[in-house]
Amino acid sequence: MKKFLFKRAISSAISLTLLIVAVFFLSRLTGDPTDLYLPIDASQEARDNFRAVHGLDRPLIVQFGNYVWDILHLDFGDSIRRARPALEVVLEAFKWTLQLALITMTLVSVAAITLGSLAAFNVGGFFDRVATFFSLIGAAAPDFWVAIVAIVFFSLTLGWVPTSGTGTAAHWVLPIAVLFIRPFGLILQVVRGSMITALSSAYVKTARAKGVTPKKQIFVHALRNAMLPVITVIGDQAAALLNGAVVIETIFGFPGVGKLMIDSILQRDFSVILAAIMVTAIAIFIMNILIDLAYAVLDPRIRY
Amino acid sequence: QENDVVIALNEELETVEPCMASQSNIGRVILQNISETLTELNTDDGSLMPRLAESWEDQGEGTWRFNLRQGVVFSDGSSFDSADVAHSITRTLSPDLTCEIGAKFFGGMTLTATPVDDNTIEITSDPAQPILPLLMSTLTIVPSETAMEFTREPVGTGPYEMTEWNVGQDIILTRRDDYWGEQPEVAKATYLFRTDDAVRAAMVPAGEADIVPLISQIDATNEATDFAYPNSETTYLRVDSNIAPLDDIRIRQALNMAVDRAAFLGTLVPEAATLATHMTVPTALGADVDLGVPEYNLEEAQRLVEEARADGVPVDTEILLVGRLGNFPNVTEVMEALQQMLSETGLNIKLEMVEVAEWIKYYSKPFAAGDQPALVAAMHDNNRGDPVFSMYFKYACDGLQSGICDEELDGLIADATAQTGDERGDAWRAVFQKAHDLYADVFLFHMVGFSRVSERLDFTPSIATNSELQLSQIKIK
Amino acid sequence: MTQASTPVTTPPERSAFQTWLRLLWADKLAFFATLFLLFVLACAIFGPILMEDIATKQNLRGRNAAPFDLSQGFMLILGGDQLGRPLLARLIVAAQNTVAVAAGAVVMAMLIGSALGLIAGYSRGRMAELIPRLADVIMSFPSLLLAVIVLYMLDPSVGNIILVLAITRIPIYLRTTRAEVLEVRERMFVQAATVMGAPTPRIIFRHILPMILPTLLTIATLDFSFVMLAESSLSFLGIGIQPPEITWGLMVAQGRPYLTSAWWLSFWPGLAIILTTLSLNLLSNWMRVALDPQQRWRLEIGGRKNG
Amino acid sequence: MAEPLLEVRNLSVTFHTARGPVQAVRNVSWQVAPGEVLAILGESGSGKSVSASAVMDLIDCPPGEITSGQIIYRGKDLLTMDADERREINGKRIAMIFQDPLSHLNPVYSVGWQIEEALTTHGTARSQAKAKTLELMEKVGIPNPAASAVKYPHQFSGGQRQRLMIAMALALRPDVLIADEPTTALDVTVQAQILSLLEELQHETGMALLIITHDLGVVAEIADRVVVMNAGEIVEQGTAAEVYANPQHEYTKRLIGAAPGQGEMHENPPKTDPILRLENVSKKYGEFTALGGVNFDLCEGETLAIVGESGSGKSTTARVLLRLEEPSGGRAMYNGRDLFTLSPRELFEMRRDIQMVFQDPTQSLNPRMTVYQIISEAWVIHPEILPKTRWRDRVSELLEQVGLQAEHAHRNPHQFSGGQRQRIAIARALALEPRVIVCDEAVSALDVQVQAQVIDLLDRLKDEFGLSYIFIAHDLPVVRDFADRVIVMQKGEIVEQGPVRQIFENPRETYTQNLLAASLDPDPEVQAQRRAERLARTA
Ligand SMILES: Nc1ncnc2c1ncn2[C@@H]1O[C@H](COP(=O)(O)OP(=O)(O)OP(=O)(O)O)[C@@H](O)[C@H]1O
Ligand SMILES: Nc1ncnc2c1ncn2[C@@H]1O[C@H](COP(=O)(O)OP(=O)(O)OP(=O)(O)O)[C@@H](O)[C@H]1O
Ligand SMILES: [Mg+2]
Ligand SMILES: [Mg+2]
Repeated sequence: MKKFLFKRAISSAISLTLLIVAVFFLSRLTGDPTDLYLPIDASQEARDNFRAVHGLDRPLIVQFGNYVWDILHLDFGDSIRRARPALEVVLEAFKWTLQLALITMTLVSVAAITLGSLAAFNVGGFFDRVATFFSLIGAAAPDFWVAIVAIVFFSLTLGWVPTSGTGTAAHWVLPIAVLFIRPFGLILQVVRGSMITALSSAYVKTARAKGVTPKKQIFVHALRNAMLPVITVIGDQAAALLNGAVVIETIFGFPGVGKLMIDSILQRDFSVILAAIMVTAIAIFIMNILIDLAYAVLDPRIRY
Repeated sequence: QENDVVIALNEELETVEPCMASQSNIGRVILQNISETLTELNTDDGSLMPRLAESWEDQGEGTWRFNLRQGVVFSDGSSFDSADVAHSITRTLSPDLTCEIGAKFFGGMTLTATPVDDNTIEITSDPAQPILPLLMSTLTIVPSETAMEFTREPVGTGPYEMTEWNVGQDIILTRRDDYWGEQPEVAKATYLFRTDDAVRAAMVPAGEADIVPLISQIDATNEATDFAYPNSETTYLRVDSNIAPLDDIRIRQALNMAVDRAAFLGTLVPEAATLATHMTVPTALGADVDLGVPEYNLEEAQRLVEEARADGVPVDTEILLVGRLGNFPNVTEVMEALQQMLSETGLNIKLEMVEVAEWIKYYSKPFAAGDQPALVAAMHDNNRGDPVFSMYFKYACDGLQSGICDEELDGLIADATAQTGDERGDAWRAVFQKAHDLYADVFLFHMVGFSRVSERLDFTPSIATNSELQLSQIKIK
Repeated sequence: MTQASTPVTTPPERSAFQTWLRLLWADKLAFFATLFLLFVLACAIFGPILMEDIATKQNLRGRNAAPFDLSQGFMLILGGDQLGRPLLARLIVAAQNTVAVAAGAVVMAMLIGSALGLIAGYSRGRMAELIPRLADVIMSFPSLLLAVIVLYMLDPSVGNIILVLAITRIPIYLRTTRAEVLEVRERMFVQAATVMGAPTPRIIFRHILPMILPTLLTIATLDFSFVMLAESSLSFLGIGIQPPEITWGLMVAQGRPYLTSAWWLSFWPGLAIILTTLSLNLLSNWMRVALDPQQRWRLEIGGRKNG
Repeated sequence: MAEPLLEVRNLSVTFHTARGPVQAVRNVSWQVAPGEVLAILGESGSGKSVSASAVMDLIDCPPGEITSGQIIYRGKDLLTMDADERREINGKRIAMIFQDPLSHLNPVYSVGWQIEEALTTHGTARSQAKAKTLELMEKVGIPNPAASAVKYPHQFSGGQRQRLMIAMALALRPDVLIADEPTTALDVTVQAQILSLLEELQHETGMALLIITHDLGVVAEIADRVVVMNAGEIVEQGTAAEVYANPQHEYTKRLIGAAPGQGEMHENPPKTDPILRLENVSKKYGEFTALGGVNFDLCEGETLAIVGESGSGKSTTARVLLRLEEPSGGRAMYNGRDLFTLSPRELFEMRRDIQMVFQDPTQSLNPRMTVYQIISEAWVIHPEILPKTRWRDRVSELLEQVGLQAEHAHRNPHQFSGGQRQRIAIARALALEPRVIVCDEAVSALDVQVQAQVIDLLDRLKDEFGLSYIFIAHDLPVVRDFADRVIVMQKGEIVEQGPVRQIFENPRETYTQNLLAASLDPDPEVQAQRRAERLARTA
């Protein structure tokens, strides 16, 4: 266990380094922020000056050296656009994203696992068909459709919740509801499929022979056996949310990391891109370690 | 609160630095609300009004003297004097700061500010600028203590000060008691940021916002709240006149005739937009409303192309039609329609929609299209009243975005730039005329924007709303 | 030797194809899903040849024509788009790019991802440690940045878009496969195969993969819609497929501003995406049952009842 | 006779399969009274387990279907009862010991938890349940209960798992206990211990016991009455002694005639060169030493039986030998090479030669393959054995040799009975035509008749092709009939080895002597006598 964590920490750190190196060089192949930052009619002089100020005129390898040097001093550089430390900008946004991801994934997991298991209990039954149908439609519908229709209906027509923004708990309702739908559909299907197999195994019969209630047969005996693919997919969906839900953030004016990342990419604000990747990557790496630990906890036959 | 307004902007403010106020999203919050300028452009008639400078006179040799308003205090309590102006100029033009205002309006010139006394200052430009007072309408004044780095707490002489900035969420401006001018009605303004057009528009009926400066044409359906106003943007296709077959004037004429401009109005482009004949807005100096819009005539266009073909012009060369995503509402559809219209002349037009970073490479020299003839769709914004901000870049041989190189045109531009007074207008008119005769571009529209204003307010957006939103002009019903 | 269990009736031998067809017919939803998918496939293959001209014919003055109005000809039954082009024809033509991109990306991601996952899960050597880290890296690499990088350096052709989308989808297959392999490889029948001398590929493909495939298919079918919509957001940022090329995703995205004024612009392509995804999923659910001997009776019985 | 506690009337069960319905149970009726022991004997695949499952409401409907009949418990028909009532009965009133313990234990929960659950489900407090669990585990002979309770099923030996199942079923002292082959994986001493435990319980609570078995010795030892099933029908019933002494039905006669342990023992094993030599092989699971230095030779054409108490490391020896587990030490010389150091390439060659029949047949068959695919896989892997055109015929031939039918080739493993699955596993091992087969309890789930048939087959193959067997078994009569040499294991060590006659007639070690003494005789009369003697001794 300790050995596993140690090994994982090392290999994750190496991955992170590789990731940063790759992003550093690759992102710089996509162009120069100068043209995007300065007005279109800016003189060559102003451009050269801008490059010099932001160190963009130096050879790439020197820039990289400086970057590494700064990072070692815990300085992630300044955002060109925002003229602020990039890490500060990213953490501000990540705070929102993290909350959104945690709340959403918790709700999704609970709902999808419960309903998916119930659907699997009576395959082809009414509940199964209804759950499958609606979850699939939700999962396949374009998210902005759902978002806009929800705003028009719940905010404009009914006036129950604010259209967008942050501030009160009510502001969270729609973004979470819309974010909920796709992972819910996907996870429900994975749970359902995995549970169909688990529910037909012999050990569930043993449970039945013991007089265990159907509820426990499903959620205690079969579910744990069916959980491996489920937590994997939950992890994948959570990672997607941690990387930022761009559409939702855009529509609901949610100051998360997804929109920040997109803007920074489009503006070639490299320090912010790198800081954002670093922060989300660490979050995702930690999550994956937890998931791998969960495998071993869920299934004692898996040992690392 | 009765006297509070909520304004939903389409983009988050990345900084609140006054010297970046020429960026429209920053300008809408800061310009004339927090930071004021020496002069102010009256967008209705193109005249120049006093603001922090009460008057100004040309001293000759590129030097202008400005007499500053007295009794003005900054929101941090310090009083306004000529040292502040001098510092603001240095700061805005400083190479260390790369301010947008400096790069955009003061590129290629050196300004020297010499305070004469506390309330008088002389500003000299090299080379001489006949329109220096107009340029000063862009330069935001900050106190002389302001550090030489981007500030996060803007201080200005305007009627409001920034009291809160929750990054990503909102910015709050509160009315100052010690403003030198008339007390505005609005006491507090909250700025929210919503990128999505439909959501932004919905915020007014939902009661979450009072003013939404930019809504999409499609959402502008409520006459009581939605206002259309010219937004000083002009759309056009820049033609690479140096590359065959576009170097043939018949081809350029054919392109101009092939566009059924009227068909766009009220469909993809708002009804209220007007057909463009030249690069600047109709209220700018020298604007010639009498220039004719090339008439839509497909047969004639086809004939011209055939004629050129007969003369050995390589009309079958693939011509790139480059559009920029998100440039203006419906841009993709407009470009698709243009591609079809232009193709009907018999030319070989290929549409390419690109992201802004790539588009700039097509638009500014050296052109990314290289040897391939290209038509680059662009939208030009000149709300400063004088064509000088446009014409050199767009038409001179060395102009950064110029697709044409014509000696006579170059001469006309140089002449107009140096003129002052009434002759200046005439000189510009000649430039417009020449560009028109050369079919240097395919002009499309002077665009309009839409804003939604809650019925509770008495406020009519105007052309100025594009770059600033003066809270003091908002009245409460 | 006595007869322990006698089949009461011995139905005549049927060809494998007939058997599968019967199993398919037993699940009516899956049957119609298959028909729909075949129809989409036909559109993808023949659509552009047959409809290209109709689909690109603009009519600015007749834009956003409302649906269900036959007075303007059958082609406008689903309405017209922003440029007055018939939506029906555009949907049919767009099927080609859409299917190419979605199927290409999903299939590629699934093949590569599950192959890597199998190696990572089955091998106990260095690969078991390295490959999951690769997934970590891809997972934390913003897909948009990847798209910008790849499509900046290469041009935004269908192939490159498939490449980008496929790469970003690899981790889910990789990780799911790996997790399942970790468990399945411990089962006794895998050991039995080992004892018989089954080479590793056989153990992986014949014994382990079939146990995992249903889960992978479930994910893959739902990924279809995801990839279609992701592709459209790339287009929107200028790094995906660009007009005048069309895909359903792009149509949905372009219709977005009209959601409240001309809903049909994005509704039909959205519906096409939903129906395709739904059909694929119904089919994969059917396959899960049909391929699992312990579940197959569900179809066999149903088939008898209905047949 | 007392009022019956559980009565099955005219029960018929049909399974739907792709090739039409299969009638697994036809018109079966039997009953048990309190305190009574009813044994169901019968051919493997004759519907014994299915009828028991019907009582427990464990038949999946569909694909299974109870087409007729009633199951009456204390005057109430279980088949018409609602689910809640039914649940109250399951586990508490009627409990079942499953035939195949590995698949019936939940792999992801500790065994202690699973036993506890049987108690808590029916209202025992958790703390009490914990103590009770340890007590039960102790009773069924699991070493070190406290430490074992937190282990998972895969960490136990086959016999230990079976005992855990038994503990689970006994937890609530049910009125009726259905024991489906409860002792197939148990060595005779433990078997005796378990049987007396059951008896004890019967005395205490008046429990009715329905025992499904093929072991005539067990029947003789504890059954009051016997029901004989064949092909889904009851062909004969009566008291144990009656049926043994005076079988009426043709099938019963054959069955009793096939009881092992009556034939000639193999004489003077042919002393050939050893083809396999284990030197000091050891295996540790963490701290626990499962094997502590095992040495033995296997000669060509020899049958080497390994007997010994449950959990003594028999299966571990086999698994290590086949490199399914990496050994902790030692060498295994085969053809002059150490099996433990072979490269994957060389291992592949060796795999053809040494085959194994696993102790848990269900788990060792891929559920997604048909029997045809399972058996012919051998030839896919080693194509030189048989040309593809002959596969179909050869599969049919093998199936018939192990007592199945050619048409079974299209079924999937879950459609078979426990014994049938075991035979599929044997057929698979034979398909490869190996030189050594390791049989881990390979015939333990078979009725004596099929058992005899399979053993005959193995014997014949040995003579024809010079096969060698390592035959792990606890069923001493079978060992006696089949083995040339015997190894006795205890606690991971070999305590005695020698020719079969020597071990059976002159056992040196007390452990071996005890083992032999605990062996059961199929004749109820003999068994009754032995019991009386034993009781007298203990009294
Ligand atoms: N799901 C199923 N589908 C089809 N046939 C089945 C199914 N389950 C069991 N059978 C058949 O029912 C018959 C009876 O099986 P059962 O398990 O009751 O046998 P058994 O008497 O317990 O045999 P054994 O002693 O080998 O365990 C067998 O012939 C088996 O092939
Ligand atoms: N994976 C494991 N982890 C820990 N202990 C194990 C594991 N597998 C087996 N054991 C232990 O090793 C010992 C020997 O097991 P093995 O399966 O070889 O017994 P066996 O002689 O075959 O018994 P049986 O006759 O009951 O099948 C047992 O005590 C068992 O608990
Ligand atoms: Mg059985
Ligand atoms: Mg064993």
